[in-house]
Amino acid sequence: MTETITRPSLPGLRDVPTTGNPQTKKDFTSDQEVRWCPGCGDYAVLATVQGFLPELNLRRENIVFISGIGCSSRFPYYMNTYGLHSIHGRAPAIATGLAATRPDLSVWVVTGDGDGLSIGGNHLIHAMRRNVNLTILLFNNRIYGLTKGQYSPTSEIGKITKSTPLGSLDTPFNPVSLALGAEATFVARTIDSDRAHLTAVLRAAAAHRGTSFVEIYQNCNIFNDGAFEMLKSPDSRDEVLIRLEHGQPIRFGADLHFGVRRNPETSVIEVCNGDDPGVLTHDAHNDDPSVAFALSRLADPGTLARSPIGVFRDVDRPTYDDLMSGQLRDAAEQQGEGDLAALLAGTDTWTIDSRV
Amino acid sequence: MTETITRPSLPGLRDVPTTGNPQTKKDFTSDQEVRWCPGCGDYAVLATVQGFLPELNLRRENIVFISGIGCSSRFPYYMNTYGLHSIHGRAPAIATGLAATRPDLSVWVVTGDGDGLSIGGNHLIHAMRRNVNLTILLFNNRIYGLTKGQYSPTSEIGKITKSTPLGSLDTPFNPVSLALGAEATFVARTIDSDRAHLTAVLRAAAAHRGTSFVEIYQNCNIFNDGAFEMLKSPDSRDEVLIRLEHGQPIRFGADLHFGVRRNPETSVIEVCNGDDPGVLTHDAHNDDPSVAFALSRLADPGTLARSPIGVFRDVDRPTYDDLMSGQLRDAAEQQGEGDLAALLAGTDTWTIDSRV
Amino acid sequence: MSAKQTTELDRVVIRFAGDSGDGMQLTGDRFTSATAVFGNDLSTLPNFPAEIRAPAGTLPGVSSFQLHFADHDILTPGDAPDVLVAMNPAALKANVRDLPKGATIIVDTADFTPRALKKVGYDSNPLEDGSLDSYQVHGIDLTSMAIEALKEFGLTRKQASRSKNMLALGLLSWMYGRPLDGTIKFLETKFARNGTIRDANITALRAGWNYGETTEDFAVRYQIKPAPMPAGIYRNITGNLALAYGLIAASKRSGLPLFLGSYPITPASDVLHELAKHKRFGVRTFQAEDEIAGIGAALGAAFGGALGVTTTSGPGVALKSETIGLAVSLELPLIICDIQRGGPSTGLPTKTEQADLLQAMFGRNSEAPVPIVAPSSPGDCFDAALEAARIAVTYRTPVILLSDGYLANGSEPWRIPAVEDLPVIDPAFATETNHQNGGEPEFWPYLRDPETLARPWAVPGTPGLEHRIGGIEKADGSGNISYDPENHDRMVRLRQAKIDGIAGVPDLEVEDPSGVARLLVIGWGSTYGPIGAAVRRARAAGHDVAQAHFRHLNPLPANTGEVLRRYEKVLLPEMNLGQLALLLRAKYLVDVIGYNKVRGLPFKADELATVIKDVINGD
Amino acid sequence: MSAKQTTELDRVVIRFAGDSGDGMQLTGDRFTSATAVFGNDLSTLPNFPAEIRAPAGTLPGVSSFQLHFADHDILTPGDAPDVLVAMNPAALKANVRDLPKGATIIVDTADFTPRALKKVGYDSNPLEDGSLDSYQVHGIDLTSMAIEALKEFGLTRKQASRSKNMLALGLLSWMYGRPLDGTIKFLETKFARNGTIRDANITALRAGWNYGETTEDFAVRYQIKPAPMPAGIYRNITGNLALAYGLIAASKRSGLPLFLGSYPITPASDVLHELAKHKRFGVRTFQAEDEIAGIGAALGAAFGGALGVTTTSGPGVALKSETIGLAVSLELPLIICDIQRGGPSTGLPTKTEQADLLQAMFGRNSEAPVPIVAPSSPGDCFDAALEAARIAVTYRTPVILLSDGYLANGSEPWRIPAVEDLPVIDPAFATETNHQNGGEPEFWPYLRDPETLARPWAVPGTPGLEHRIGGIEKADGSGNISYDPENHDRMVRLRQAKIDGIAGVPDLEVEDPSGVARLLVIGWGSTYGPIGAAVRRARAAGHDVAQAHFRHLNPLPANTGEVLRRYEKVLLPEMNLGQLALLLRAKYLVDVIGYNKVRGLPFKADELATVIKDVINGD
Ligand SMILES: Cc1ncc(C[n+]2csc(CCOP(=O)(O)OP(=O)(O)O)c2C)c(N)n1
Ligand SMILES: Cc1ncc(C[n+]2csc(CCOP(=O)(O)OP(=O)(O)O)c2C)c(N)n1
Ligand code: SF4
Ligand code: SF4
Ligand SMILES: [Mg+2]
Ligand SMILES: [Mg+2]
Repeated sequence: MTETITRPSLPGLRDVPTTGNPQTKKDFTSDQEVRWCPGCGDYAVLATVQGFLPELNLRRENIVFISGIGCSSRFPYYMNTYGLHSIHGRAPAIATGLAATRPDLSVWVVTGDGDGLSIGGNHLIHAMRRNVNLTILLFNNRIYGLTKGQYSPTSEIGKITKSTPLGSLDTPFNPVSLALGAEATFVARTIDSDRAHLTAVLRAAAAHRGTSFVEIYQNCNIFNDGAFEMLKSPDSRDEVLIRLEHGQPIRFGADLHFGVRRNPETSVIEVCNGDDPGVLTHDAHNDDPSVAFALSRLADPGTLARSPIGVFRDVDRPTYDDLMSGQLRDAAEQQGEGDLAALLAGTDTWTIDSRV
Repeated sequence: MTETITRPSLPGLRDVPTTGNPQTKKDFTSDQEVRWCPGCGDYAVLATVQGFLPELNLRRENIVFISGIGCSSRFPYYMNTYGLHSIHGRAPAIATGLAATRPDLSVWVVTGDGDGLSIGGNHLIHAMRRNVNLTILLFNNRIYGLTKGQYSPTSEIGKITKSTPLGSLDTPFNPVSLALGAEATFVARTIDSDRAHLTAVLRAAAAHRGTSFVEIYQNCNIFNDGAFEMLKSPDSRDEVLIRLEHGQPIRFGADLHFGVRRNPETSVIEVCNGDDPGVLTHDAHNDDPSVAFALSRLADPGTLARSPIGVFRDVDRPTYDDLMSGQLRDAAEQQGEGDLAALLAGTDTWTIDSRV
Repeated sequence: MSAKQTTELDRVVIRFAGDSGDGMQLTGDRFTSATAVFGNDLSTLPNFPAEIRAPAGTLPGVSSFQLHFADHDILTPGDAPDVLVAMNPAALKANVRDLPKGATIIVDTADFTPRALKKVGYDSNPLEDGSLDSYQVHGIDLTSMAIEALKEFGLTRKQASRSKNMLALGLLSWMYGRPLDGTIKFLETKFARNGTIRDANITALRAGWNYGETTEDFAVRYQIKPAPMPAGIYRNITGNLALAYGLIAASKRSGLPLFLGSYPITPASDVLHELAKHKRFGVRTFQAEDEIAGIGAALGAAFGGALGVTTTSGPGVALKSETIGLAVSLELPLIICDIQRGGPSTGLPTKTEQADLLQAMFGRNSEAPVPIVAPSSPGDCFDAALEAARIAVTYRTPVILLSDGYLANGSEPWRIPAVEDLPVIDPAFATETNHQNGGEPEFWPYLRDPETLARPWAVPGTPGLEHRIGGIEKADGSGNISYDPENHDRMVRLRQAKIDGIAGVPDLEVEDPSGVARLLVIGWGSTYGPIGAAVRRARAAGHDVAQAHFRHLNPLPANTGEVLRRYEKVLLPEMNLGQLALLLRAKYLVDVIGYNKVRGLPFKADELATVIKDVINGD
Repeated sequence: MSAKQTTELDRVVIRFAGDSGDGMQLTGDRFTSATAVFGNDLSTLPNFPAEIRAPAGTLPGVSSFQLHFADHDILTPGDAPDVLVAMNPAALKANVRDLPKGATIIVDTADFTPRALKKVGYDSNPLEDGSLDSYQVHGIDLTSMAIEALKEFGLTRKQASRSKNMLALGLLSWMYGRPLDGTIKFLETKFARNGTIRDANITALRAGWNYGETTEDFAVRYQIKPAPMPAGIYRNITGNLALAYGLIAASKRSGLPLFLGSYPITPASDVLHELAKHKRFGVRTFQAEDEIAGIGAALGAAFGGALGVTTTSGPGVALKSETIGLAVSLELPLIICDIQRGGPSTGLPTKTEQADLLQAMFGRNSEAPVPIVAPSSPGDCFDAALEAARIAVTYRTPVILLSDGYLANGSEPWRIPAVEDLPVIDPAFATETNHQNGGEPEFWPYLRDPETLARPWAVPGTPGLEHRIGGIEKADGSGNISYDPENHDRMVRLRQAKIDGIAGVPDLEVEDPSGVARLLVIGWGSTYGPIGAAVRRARAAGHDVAQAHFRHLNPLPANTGEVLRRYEKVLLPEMNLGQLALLLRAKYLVDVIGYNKVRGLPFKADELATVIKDVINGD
């Protein structure tokens, strides 16, 4: 490897070697035949990720995709990088060990609403709390795809599925609210089919140092087709989708005739007229997650109408892996590299000479 | 049992039989010798719970305490009710099965910051999302007691413990924020040593139908002594403890010279003068958890200074167990009780007469 | 009545194969129930890809359904198909190698385009290059036929072509004289809300029949007489359905409400789906956040007096290990159903295997014995569920039921039992104190029944019996926490003795018609069919072979050692590397010979027949 | 030099017992290291209550530390104490039954109040009611003595009385001629920041010594000569410390950074605590949210080229089962340390047991073989860790190391190895492609080394070797997902063959001095000490006994079968219900006789000696 190694400027990738050679989508496409159902939203996400990565110009061998189990978790097989298709729900834990030991890698986690929020919920919230340097893509299709259509922790109440013939009973998680409640430093939401938006969110997520949590609304056209239709179809989306942009007033609707404000009396965040003087300006860098949390509550838990998308929160906090490396560095500097012989000997020794 | 069974008026206990006979603390004290360290905060909580239960006048045999593993989880042994000391982190799941099948029981979960937020975090957030009719008491001593003093998910950053000799690296969970992010319908916080406050919170928790989550600041005088000293000692507590009461303005400080308001510009919740016109009035019944969430962020994650205590949130939402019972009732009413013979026969049968 | 000639057969094996999207499972199911109603004995083997819907026309996307039916009782879905119905080139390519020479192939030619052929690695068209000369090939453009037949329904070509499976079903029904009415009734209810689709499918079905009737291409029809079976009312049933019904029956016969705590996983999910339908039976199904919560909730329900059940497959059992250990320590009734699949790890989720036996025996920390029951056929899953419940409730213990993917999805005719003939299970709840402490009556949760060594089961709500139990070692009798060394040793042995002493485990029955056999062939679980069929063939070939099959793996039947020692050679085929063999060798020091294949597929009778002969001839 | 007379002894067993709060573990540790430095051979057995600090003065609150030291090499902490130091009535009550007649009891009389006596169930004062007449009792008011001795330090009575353990230590040190300087150095560093406490403790320590010197009560001092041991530099070491050091050594000798993913659990937590101290060695310790995350993170680190380790005890292993299966399928190096404790379920957390062997062998879904190594003494935990790492790295496999509570907390003199004598472990990372696909170079992650059957380990960051692996069955060679039946069968057998073929497992060494023994006594893990001691006694009593001990449980030494068959009888004592016996009987069809006790305590040499004689005499 004569070629000189440069480092990208993005904080999230500070220690990951880049390559001088220009890259294309093809560089990130593996030789494995993609086996999702025709029409699955996963294809769009895969294409967008493969299309976005060249922009980072990272050495392919320094990128790792780790997934759990589920349709979405087949993702790593299709990326021409290092990859690990692990077991159900455990990807964040596995990725934590890898990221903590290999700062020179760009580690991505791919998970689903079942994999990440049902069986894997605990690993997910702990990864976010620790702020391990990972980018987590949660494919939320509001259903269990691989096991052929049971309801998931993000399915709307009353969902009729194989396992709930009379309708599901439990209130779904709002993944953004949950992440904010779990001390996440980067929280975003985007949509499989909106390539430009998805790319922009990936860009911000990759730039962020720490755990970047990205919820992706993804259509499962076999078991939950049209789950996000209202948010996607040209005739309705503008009225129900709230696009968040840092520093911009939060307005939506065809001609931005809606806005989001804080109700002066109840102090609850609510939708108002676009020209309301109280329209909020989005601050993704606010240290206090409360406003972001309030925004996350705008979405109707059933229909998802008035779902904000974009980056809810993006703040700096030391990462678990950087702090850990720091403790090792300091220890070595202050006490010197470990000396095995000295360690084994300890302080209380005695010598037996060759009698016997 | 000739004695007639009456039902208490509290929604949370609607279906639990009461007894005519007056009860005392002694009725709830088991014959087992209590084995916590002398001075442990757990003693105070035990005494308060035993002292409070008679007020509900429930039949003792219809009360069940279920715990995981930890010092706090020894709790059920000391209660003269039915009890289950299960395994580490699983109590909410076990209690869910019991509550879902036995609406006539008052089911209590006792857990710790390690049991409930580390290994058991996922079961905890899912129980709250489902809103199973349970009361969960989380004894938060910010340490692993039973295993002799490792840091826990609520320990402050930089905590020096056996497992973190150079200080812990991870940002602690704020249990109240986490619960609110997990769709909890009842969220409260109280303190082991404040008997009156603890009793009031228990009263509200028992009354609530659904999952009542109660964080109890509990002192571990062996491995984390004084963790809550600032919040307890008469000379400091008034200045750092924010007592929430529904319908009351949020003021604190010796002579209520502090208040809590929403900053008009940043719209962040912050501490202000007690006489500030913007001082918020606490609304625990607000459907939107955003304000409660904002209040939960006032506490300093390290010192816990400005910790609000009391009931953050208390809203009605159908419980998982009631909905499940409802589906069974409706099914039986609409299609009639199940007929096993008809079920086994199904629709496609044929008969073989006695040739052979 | 058709003018065509009719040939009589005693058995036929048909395999339907196509894209996951082609509805082959449905086609197979319908043909199966018509065949069942007709009165043949039968056995089926569905085979799906692990992907939900791999791209159309690819090999990984091929889904198939095999049916074996006969005029006599049969035990397996058949080794090799006599007839293959292939809906596209991939289906042909993926299945043709299983066909014996001379087999019949009915193939939809519509997709045999150069592109489609290349996609599956055919360089030339097998329908033309002579590579299929040794088979009887009927190439039919079923797709165009469907479109043609349905033109007046105003469907798109795509929609119309979807009915091609019904067309194929109609044709096969004609060939083997299967009545259509059952399927027509089925379509009427299934598409009740969409008249067009309903009628289109019925029309396609009839068109298929008529095509057989009229075309020159099919000269003969085949007749397979009904099979003589014990008198009774029959239905066709799969293992997972029988298991679900068995659990409901156990609930009814014990008077305990059924609570299922489960997390979806192949191939166990259908049990959850089925039980979720039967709320009117007071059945509660809880889709938990994970396997640990599933069994945890079931255990909590059991503490409250419910019949607690959890269903899963191997990876799920691994996750439940710790909680199973807790149930052993709490001594509460609990049923853990493990529908085994290919492993290790995620392995081959949609394939069958019986390699979880040792996990079931030992997959927990320390000494934590658990009874194990393994059904031997789809219908037997019903009885196995009742037996598991009997043991769990009578002995206050978790019980593991080991089914597998082959039993779960395979089906067979099932004689419907009379409810009153089903065993009654008595929960015998404790209602009174059972000990005196200086005059004071007390309840001791671990004061055992001297007979069964079972502890009393006192459920919350029972006045005066309030008690606390947990996973820490308990004092024999009082159940209070005890760190006493001798008590621990005693409790470990008591828990073991309770399981070892489970009553009602029937002796191993040996079938040794000639009475002079020197080889005993044994097995457990789903290998019953192939082993039985193989033994029959060996006997038909003039060999003396004895057979016995294990349904209880822990404890083992009392006469096991005696039976094993009675024979010169003992052969044990297993779909693992020799797990029951290990247990038998350890316990009885008998040199059991294992025959092991771990292919994710059931044994073939022929294969085993050969093995039996080899062992007899001592090579 | 004291005027008192000195008696020479060859061995002594002392037990210090008191409240959890009395610092008995510390007292024992200090006496131990003085004894070690003095050059005696020794063996220790701490014993703590499960509660952190049960109420003072209660039986559950009693904590004890037993030390056996001698002028010759010894193998166990001793069956029965010659001397009991009891700091209160509870400590006396809880331990007196273990004493042989004539034993010495040194007891702090301060707490012998009616209330305190009643609390532990003494109706009368044992110091007065004659119940201790058969012992030599020295009743001393150590508490007041401490207060008296420390009065000039201006401490409260409570504070001063805390030093009574140092007073007792001083007295015992005098009795057995143990130098004080080591302990004084220790106190100086320990209380460096608190001069008063430091000086108070040192004063108490000296006061104890002087008390022995001066009081009439103690007439004799005892002398135990240093034990002849192989030349070298020695230290005292516990099993958990040796394990931690072994892991660091393995990291150094392999050049792989050590990553520990762990969740605290008794008795394994100390390994996490120890490793957390050695960051300067590049050791990363991750306290995970649970056991599954602990092993998951270790596996992730291993994928990245670290030496991945997870430490736990039985319940934790149960939770890790599924991930261990994944590691088997991924074929990545991983070390799982199981410090066994009493079970099932939560069981007896602070007590020892060796009942996780079958869980280690079979506690996963499907066929998922894992090598198992079990250290046989505290010091051997160091070598066992290195051996586990060698196997894991060389064969790309998870390895389970089975220690237990007795080894973990017990200690013995340990000859410090020279670093350069430690084995070198070669990770042999893959750096080049290993396959050609039509001229195109490719990397096949499952193309095995024909010798070892190990697959190449290519870590992220290696250009050109990008690859994807997972838990689904993989094609032999390419590692791509494969549902092919024959491939699955082949892969299952390859994984098994790789483990069965692990090289470097030494043959079982049989010690049969007389050469004519007809009884072979075998064991595994921590029973080495008691079995060895028992065998010596039996031989001393004139019996011919052979002994062999297993350190590798999977695969077993190649000569195992031959060795077992060589003897008429084979006796296998285990602290379980016969787990290794089951494996040996199954594999070799040898009628191994098990002697099983599950008391949470190590065997006593005497007990085993009797069993050996009984077996020889054939009852
Ligand atoms: C331990 C374990 N439990 C259950 C399963 C079965 N399973 C595989 S994927 C899955 C859920 C898939 O849902 P999701 O995570 O939303 O992914 P999707 O298929 O929808 O993309 C389940 C329950 C498993 N493979 N392993
Ligand atoms: C599966 C399992 N893992 C780990 C342990 C060890 N363990 C017991 S309690 C505990 C944590 C206790 O902390 P917490 O829940 O805060 O309770 P506390 O003792 O502080 O009241 C741990 C790690 C266990 N018993 N079981
Ligand atoms: S089942 Fe749904 S999520 Fe899975 S591949 Fe098919 S369309 Fe996509
Ligand atoms: S260790 Fe701490 S939490 Fe546990 S009993 Fe003692 S004081 Fe209480
Ligand atoms: Mg999903
Ligand atoms: Mg705690």
